[in-house]
Amino acid sequence: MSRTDFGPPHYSTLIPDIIKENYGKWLYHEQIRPGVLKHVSETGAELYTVRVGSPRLASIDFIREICEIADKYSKGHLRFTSRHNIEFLLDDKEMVEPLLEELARRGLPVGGTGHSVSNIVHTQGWVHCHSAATDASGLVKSLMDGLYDYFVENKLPNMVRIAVACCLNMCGAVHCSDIAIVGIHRKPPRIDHERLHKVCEIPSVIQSCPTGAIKPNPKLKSVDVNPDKCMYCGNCYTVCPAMPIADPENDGVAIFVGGKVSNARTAPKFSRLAIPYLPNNPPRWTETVEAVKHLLEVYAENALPGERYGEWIERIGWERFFKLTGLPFTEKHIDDFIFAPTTFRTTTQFNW
Amino acid sequence: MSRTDFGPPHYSTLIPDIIKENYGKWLYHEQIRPGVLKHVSETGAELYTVRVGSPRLASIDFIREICEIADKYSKGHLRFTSRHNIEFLLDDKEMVEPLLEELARRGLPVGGTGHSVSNIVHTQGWVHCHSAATDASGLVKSLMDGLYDYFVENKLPNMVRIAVACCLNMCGAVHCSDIAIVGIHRKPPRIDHERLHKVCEIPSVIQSCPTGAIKPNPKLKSVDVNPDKCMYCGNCYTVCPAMPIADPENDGVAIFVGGKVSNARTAPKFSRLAIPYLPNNPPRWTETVEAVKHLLEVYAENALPGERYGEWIERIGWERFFKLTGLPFTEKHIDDFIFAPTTFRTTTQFNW
Amino acid sequence: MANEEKKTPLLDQLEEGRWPSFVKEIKKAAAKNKKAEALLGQLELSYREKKVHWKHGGIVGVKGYGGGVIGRYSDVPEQFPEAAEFHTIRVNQPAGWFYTTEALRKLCDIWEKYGSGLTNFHGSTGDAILLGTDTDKLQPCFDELAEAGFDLGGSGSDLRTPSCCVGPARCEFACIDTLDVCHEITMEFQNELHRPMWPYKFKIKIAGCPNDCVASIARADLSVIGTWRDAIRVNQEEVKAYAEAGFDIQGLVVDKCPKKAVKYNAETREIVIDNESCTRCMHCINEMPKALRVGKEGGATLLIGAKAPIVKSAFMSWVIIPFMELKPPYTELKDFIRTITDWWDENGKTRERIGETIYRLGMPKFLRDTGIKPVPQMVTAPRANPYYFWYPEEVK
Amino acid sequence: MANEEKKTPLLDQLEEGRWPSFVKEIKKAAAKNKKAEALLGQLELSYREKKVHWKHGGIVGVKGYGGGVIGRYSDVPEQFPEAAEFHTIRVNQPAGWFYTTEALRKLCDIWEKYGSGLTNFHGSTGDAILLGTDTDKLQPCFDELAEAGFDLGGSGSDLRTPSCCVGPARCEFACIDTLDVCHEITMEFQNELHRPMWPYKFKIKIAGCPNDCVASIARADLSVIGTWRDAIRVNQEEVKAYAEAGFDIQGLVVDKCPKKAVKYNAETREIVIDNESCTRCMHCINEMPKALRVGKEGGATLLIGAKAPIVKSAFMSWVIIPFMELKPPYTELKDFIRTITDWWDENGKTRERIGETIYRLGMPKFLRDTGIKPVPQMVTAPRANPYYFWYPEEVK
Ligand code: SRM
Ligand code: SRM
Ligand code: SRM
Ligand code: SRM
Ligand code: SF4
Ligand code: SF4
Ligand code: SF4
Ligand code: SF4
Ligand code: SF4
Ligand code: SF4
Ligand code: SF4
Ligand code: SF4
Repeated sequence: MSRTDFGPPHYSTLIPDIIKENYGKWLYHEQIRPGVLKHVSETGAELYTVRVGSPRLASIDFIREICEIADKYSKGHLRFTSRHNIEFLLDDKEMVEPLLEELARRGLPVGGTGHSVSNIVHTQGWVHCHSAATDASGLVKSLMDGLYDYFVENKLPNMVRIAVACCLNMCGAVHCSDIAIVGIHRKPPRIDHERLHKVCEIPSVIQSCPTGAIKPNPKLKSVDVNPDKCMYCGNCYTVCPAMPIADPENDGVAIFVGGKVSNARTAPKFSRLAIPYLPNNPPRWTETVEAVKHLLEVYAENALPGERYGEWIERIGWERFFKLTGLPFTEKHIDDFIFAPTTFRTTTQFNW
Repeated sequence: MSRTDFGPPHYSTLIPDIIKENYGKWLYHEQIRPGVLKHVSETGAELYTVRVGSPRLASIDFIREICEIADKYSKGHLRFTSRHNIEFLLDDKEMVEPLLEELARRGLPVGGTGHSVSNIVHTQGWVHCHSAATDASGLVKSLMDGLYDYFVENKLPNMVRIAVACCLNMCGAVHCSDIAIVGIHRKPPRIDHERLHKVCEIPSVIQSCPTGAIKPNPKLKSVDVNPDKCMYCGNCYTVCPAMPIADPENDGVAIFVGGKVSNARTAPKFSRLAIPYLPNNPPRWTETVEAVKHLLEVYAENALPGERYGEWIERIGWERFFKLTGLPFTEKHIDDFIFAPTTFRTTTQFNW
Repeated sequence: MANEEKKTPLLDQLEEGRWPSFVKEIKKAAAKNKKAEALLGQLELSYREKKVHWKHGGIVGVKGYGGGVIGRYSDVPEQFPEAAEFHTIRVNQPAGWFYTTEALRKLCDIWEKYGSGLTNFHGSTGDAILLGTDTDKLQPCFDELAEAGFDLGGSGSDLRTPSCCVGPARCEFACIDTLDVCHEITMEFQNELHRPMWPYKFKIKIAGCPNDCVASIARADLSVIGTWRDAIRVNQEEVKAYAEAGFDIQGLVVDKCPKKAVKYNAETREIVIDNESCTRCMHCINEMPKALRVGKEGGATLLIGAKAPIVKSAFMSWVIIPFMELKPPYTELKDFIRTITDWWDENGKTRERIGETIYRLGMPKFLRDTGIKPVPQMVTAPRANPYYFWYPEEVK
Repeated sequence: MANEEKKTPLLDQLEEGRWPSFVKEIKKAAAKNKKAEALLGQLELSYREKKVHWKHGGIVGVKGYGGGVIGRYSDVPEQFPEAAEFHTIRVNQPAGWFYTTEALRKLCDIWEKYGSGLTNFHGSTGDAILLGTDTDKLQPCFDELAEAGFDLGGSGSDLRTPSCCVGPARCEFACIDTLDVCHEITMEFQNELHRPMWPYKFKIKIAGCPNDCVASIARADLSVIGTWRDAIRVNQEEVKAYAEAGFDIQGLVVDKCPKKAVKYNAETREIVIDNESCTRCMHCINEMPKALRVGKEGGATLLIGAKAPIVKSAFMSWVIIPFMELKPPYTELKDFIRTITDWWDENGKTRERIGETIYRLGMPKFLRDTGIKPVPQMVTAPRANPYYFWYPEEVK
């Protein structure tokens, strides 16, 4: 047995010299162009960061490729961002242009800073998770192809954070994103009564259901699902493989909008349902890409400079959001879970 | 058997001529002085309203007294307001002063309009309800004596609506008042096991408990209360007389602040806990009167013109409200019921 | 006199002070009436012991009615035999609480004959409350009330007495005829008002404009609140007059408009309102009633669900119908009331208010069952969770 | 080539377009590795059938660890035998995701030897994820990782790999040393990180300032967010420079301050900040980083409870400690983590996140049990319902 519990490498062994020297001394920054940041230190030192879009699902070839680039331009140092972009950290201004040229040659997109759409935080999907109601990688690739210009340019009122989660477990933590795409099921799980008592603990299965839709079926030593109460979250399947819920005909995605995480100006916000369902349409998820583009365009046209998606909607009101986007407002948009009453309008203040 | 279902007298038989003639034609109003309103009609007609504080719990002598006044000054017409004040409706400006003099002679307070404390909406209390944790009439009388100047003058930033409910049933509908006073219990109900099964339906008793504190006790054909889960709401007592909860030593009142009903500027708001407990101290509830006065004074000193109580607090933040009032903030102020998480602060935005 | 004072030393202290004293009222009644005298004594006992001395009400009433009377019994009848029974009669007030002295005197005369002589003008639902009589007086008392034209209000699991603000009778802000709506609805639902038949109580309050002077949004299962669909009417001459009078239009009106929908040009002294952004909060109109008026196309927003905290928490009413025209005979409103109460009657549990039933079963189900169209005005924001339902016809 | 293209006609379409293609990545790996090739095939099947082809993970791992590996099995192993087992290894990333090419290459070399050659840089909790290996490769792979200095991250009901924003390494806004806090906490809680022992997972994310560039308030059971206690530092010379450059200070900064705490004098071109009203939202600083700086007295706000929607709804973290100084060795923070996780361990049900336990048992109980002092900063508003508890020592 090898040693254990030694933890990750210490960051100080990995950061470039310029950062070591200016650690905690940064004074201000500028965006030189989309994807390129300049940070200036109290010492006068200047650090240039070039941000590059990553597929996240990367082969070791890809990692080696970026290592090659880092060796050439940033003294063998690089980092990844919290949204999975790659950042080359340059202490030499002169290397910025050559690096940009090289990246262009290699077809690697530079951007994601400032008022852009940055990389989409996402999850495993059909690539690696049993739970997925949609694929994540394919959806993200299709989306980013469609939104490419928004990544490499700064043409939005503020940053727009998009996230994808392939099931309601929401590993993409999409619930506070400007635009959130979530894989959903639309039919109750199917129960394999034969197998259930062998592989699942019935009390945990029952407890797993947020709406209390699962009741014991003592006769079959199994459980039953009340189809009127089930809202297809799949949590029973998470705890019990004998309750498969994936359904090619009916699975798809939902789109939520208006969330944010930063405390800038307004408090963090949850994303809210905009489009209850779009079909899974691999490999290009055309409807979803079009819908997201449309959501972005309406925002870009109507929000004031600096307004985040949710700030814009709050200013104009949801009734106008649905009008401007032309999206239908349905009963599905109205909450009926625990905190529902706190989302109901308890004022006569609204627009027509 | 006399006739049934004939309904209340038709309003048209009760309104004065000037109102009949100008019904729906009113153009604007002015407050001539606190307690006196002038409404001007499209027809040019002028209606003078004189608002008078009422004890609400009134003898027929009192009603006859105000009838006498109405006959003399307002052609035999009067009305009551939604806060139980009396309004004399005069079509003759010349009668206003004499009326005011007469009211002064009779010791009836004129006020309650504009930026005042109007009459306190309240409930039965020990006068007439089995459920009361405090008296309403005595509390209100003591409060209005203490706040008298705020009734007859306009010296507040905006209206302040005070309400009293003698138990958590909240017949005074205090839950959206600028200042709300609620009678509370502080110990679980005592169970009369002998009597319970005779006078109560056990399933309804169990269902009545908001926190699920009541469990059946099949042995005694009765129920048990889990003292850790009981928060003394008294609803079990409402449905079951064998669970008395009144307790002279521990009953008292709580004070909530910052609610409103109007849609003016901000949406209606719930009142929020400010003071978890003050003792029942009849006949004058000194602590409560002092607390309410204090709450009013801090508001009067600090709010901007036109700001309602809750609007003021929202602007400055609850942390400053507690600082300015000097009230202790305790764990009791933090919600732990169904919607609790929606009241927790999910932002780093706050003041020290 | 000295003797009497000793009887109620605590209550006596409440005769002092500038606010009208309910103790004086009880004493006035007590001077002529034994029940009132007993009440005084029992109340003094409560003050002394800090404890209520009433028992749960039993079922008492008048013939043909299931509600309108609250039975009340003393738990110390041996001490105060005259208060042993102390029922109240809820008299349905006239819309807007308008009275002639003639009508009021009739009420007083009847109550002098059959009751304690004590009243509440009014109860917090809106009724005129006659406070304290015996079981055997209920019927004769009601008979005389009926003769005088006064019917009972609601109690128990029925429609409670609707009430309304003064509205067009005296208020320039009224967007609907609150008195007429209140009266007509009261008349239409006499059966529901007088015969408890529902899971629990159901209250209706009607306000003429969003100022909501009857607190309907906080206190009525159905809140009817006047509003308008067109533009705020501006009288620029009067705007100038306000400005000339030194009124701070910018600070007190423009800056406080929640939607930044008021623009004031300090040079021309004119106001422009962006009626598309305005959410009709009333603030600017409240501040400048001579210059600004509500729109001409009046109607009401209908909201559902307000109630006190027990069991699930206090609710305020929720927007269900953003706009309904309200013209006599108010058929649409009456049908709406039937639709929602029928749904509730079918789906509600005992002692569950309509708002609680909607909460338990979900607004989407409520809308689906009743055929009411979902609109964004119903919510401050759409749901944040992904827990919604699909119906068989929507999936493959 | 023509042949190969036919094999994955759907995925091939994802090689097109300007954004880097994960399909190209899988193909690159597939060219050298059978597992990656199998993955490609199975994924194409999923695309064709619109259906996932993985089964629930079984318990697999390496010696001495209870987490760090996610077991994964194909449900079509007959079709794709090489994908029959396809486990992932979570490698604890260095704080701030800084790497040298040397370190990265080591990882690649090891993964070339033992795995599919596919990775995620990074997983959404923060780990470097090595995607796809067989059960029997886990131990040797880890042994080599360990040798190269890379430990496992978290999985299962344990402390998940903490992560942090770039902080003082490259950001002028950092109020705390995010990297050091992250590393030190990770080291302190190695046992909790590697051996699932709690009711459910527990995540920590550390952001240097309220911009929260690691989304900790949405995604971490414990969110540590930098802030300051003193005043925003203003450089008036730079304010003037912004003004001269034509930057709209009034419109973009002053008017957008949520607390109206910024005053700008257009004549003197100076800014005054009312630091008592400021809630440190960062907006003005974000807009004018050259002129405005966070305060000097840095520390962190600690918030608890964020999580995804299942079961009770998504939560964002709740303020629990408005301000904690964070200086090495971070004893106070470590103690705090122990206090709250101990409480949760004692009180939480299986598969209940700490936020859910607090919700179920009530924040007041949580505070009482842990001895954390209630302060108004914990709530946006005090409770509206009157349902609070009294303890025996508080009543008679
Ligand atoms: C590199 C990164 C931190 C890291 O450790 O990896 C980072 C770096 C910076 N962030 Fe960030 N943020 C990063 C993720 C985030 C996130 C988290 C996320 O997206 O999941 C947020 C919260 C997003 C949200 O609210 O939903 C975030 C909200 C901000 C904000 C707030 C903007 C707002 O108005 O709400 C600022 C301030 C600003 O942009 O003016 C900011 C500002 C900055 C600055 C300017 C800070 C500085 O002075 O260096 C950095 C460059 C910003 C840029 O991209 O233009 N950063 N930033 C992350 C880059 C992610 C990426 O690849 O795109
Ligand atoms: C790999 C990763 C997604 C990714 O592609 O990045 C992931 C993958 C899985 N997550 Fe996750 N979660 C991942 C980050 C998250 C996040 C985001 C975060 O940590 O910031 C969340 C939302 C935040 C949160 O924790 O609530 C998240 C919320 C869940 C949940 C729901 C937990 C809940 O309390 O509601 C589950 C369900 C469960 O635990 O059974 C889950 C379960 C899973 C499982 C283990 C599926 C399962 O039930 O067995 C997935 C394994 C997929 C696979 O085979 O590779 N994952 N998971 C992320 C971890 C990578 C890493 O270590 O860096
Ligand atoms: C007479 C009465 C209606 C009735 O049918 O009885 C009434 C009458 C008027 N109200 Fe009211 N309101 C009356 C109860 C209410 C209530 C209900 C309550 O108190 O329970 C409210 C909601 C209170 C709340 O929000 O908590 C109410 C909120 C308003 C407002 C909104 C003020 C605000 O800024 O929030 C206005 C507008 C104003 O005052 O500028 C208003 C304005 C008015 C006007 C000016 C309307 C008009 O043009 O005639 C009337 C004279 C006001 C005055 O007193 O200065 N009235 N008003 C009620 C008098 C009660 C009393 O005796 O004091
Ligand atoms: C008389 C009155 C208080 C007053 O002094 O004005 C009153 C008195 C009683 N209310 Fe009430 N409620 C009165 C208005 C209200 C209001 C306010 C309103 O209607 O605007 C409310 C809050 C709004 C609401 O309906 O939620 C109110 C919420 C309750 C509740 C709690 C209902 C709930 O769903 O939570 C109860 C408990 C019950 O129904 O068992 C209740 C029960 C009672 C009972 C019948 C006590 C009982 O459980 O038997 C009280 C009889 C007292 C007595 O002996 O006279 N009363 N009650 C009000 C009726 C007078 C009238 O008809 O005009
Ligand atoms: S979101 Fe769901 S399907 Fe996607 S990785 Fe997480 S658990 Fe798996
Ligand atoms: S899918 Fe979700 S809602 Fe449906 S039975 Fe399973 S756990 Fe319950
Ligand atoms: S608030 Fe309670 S005690 Fe007071 S009248 Fe209503 S039910 Fe009775
Ligand atoms: S008083 Fe309220 S909380 Fe306590 S047992 Fe009775 S119903 Fe339950
Ligand atoms: S609610 Fe509106 S219409 Fe009715 S009295 Fe109040 S201000 Fe006038
Ligand atoms: S009514 Fe209210 S929202 Fe409309 S313009 Fe006037 S102040 Fe603004
Ligand atoms: S959270 Fe603050 S300190 Fe950290 S990178 Fe973002 S802006 Fe900088
Ligand atoms: S940090 Fe935010 S709240 Fe503070 S002054 Fe700047 S903009 Fe205003």
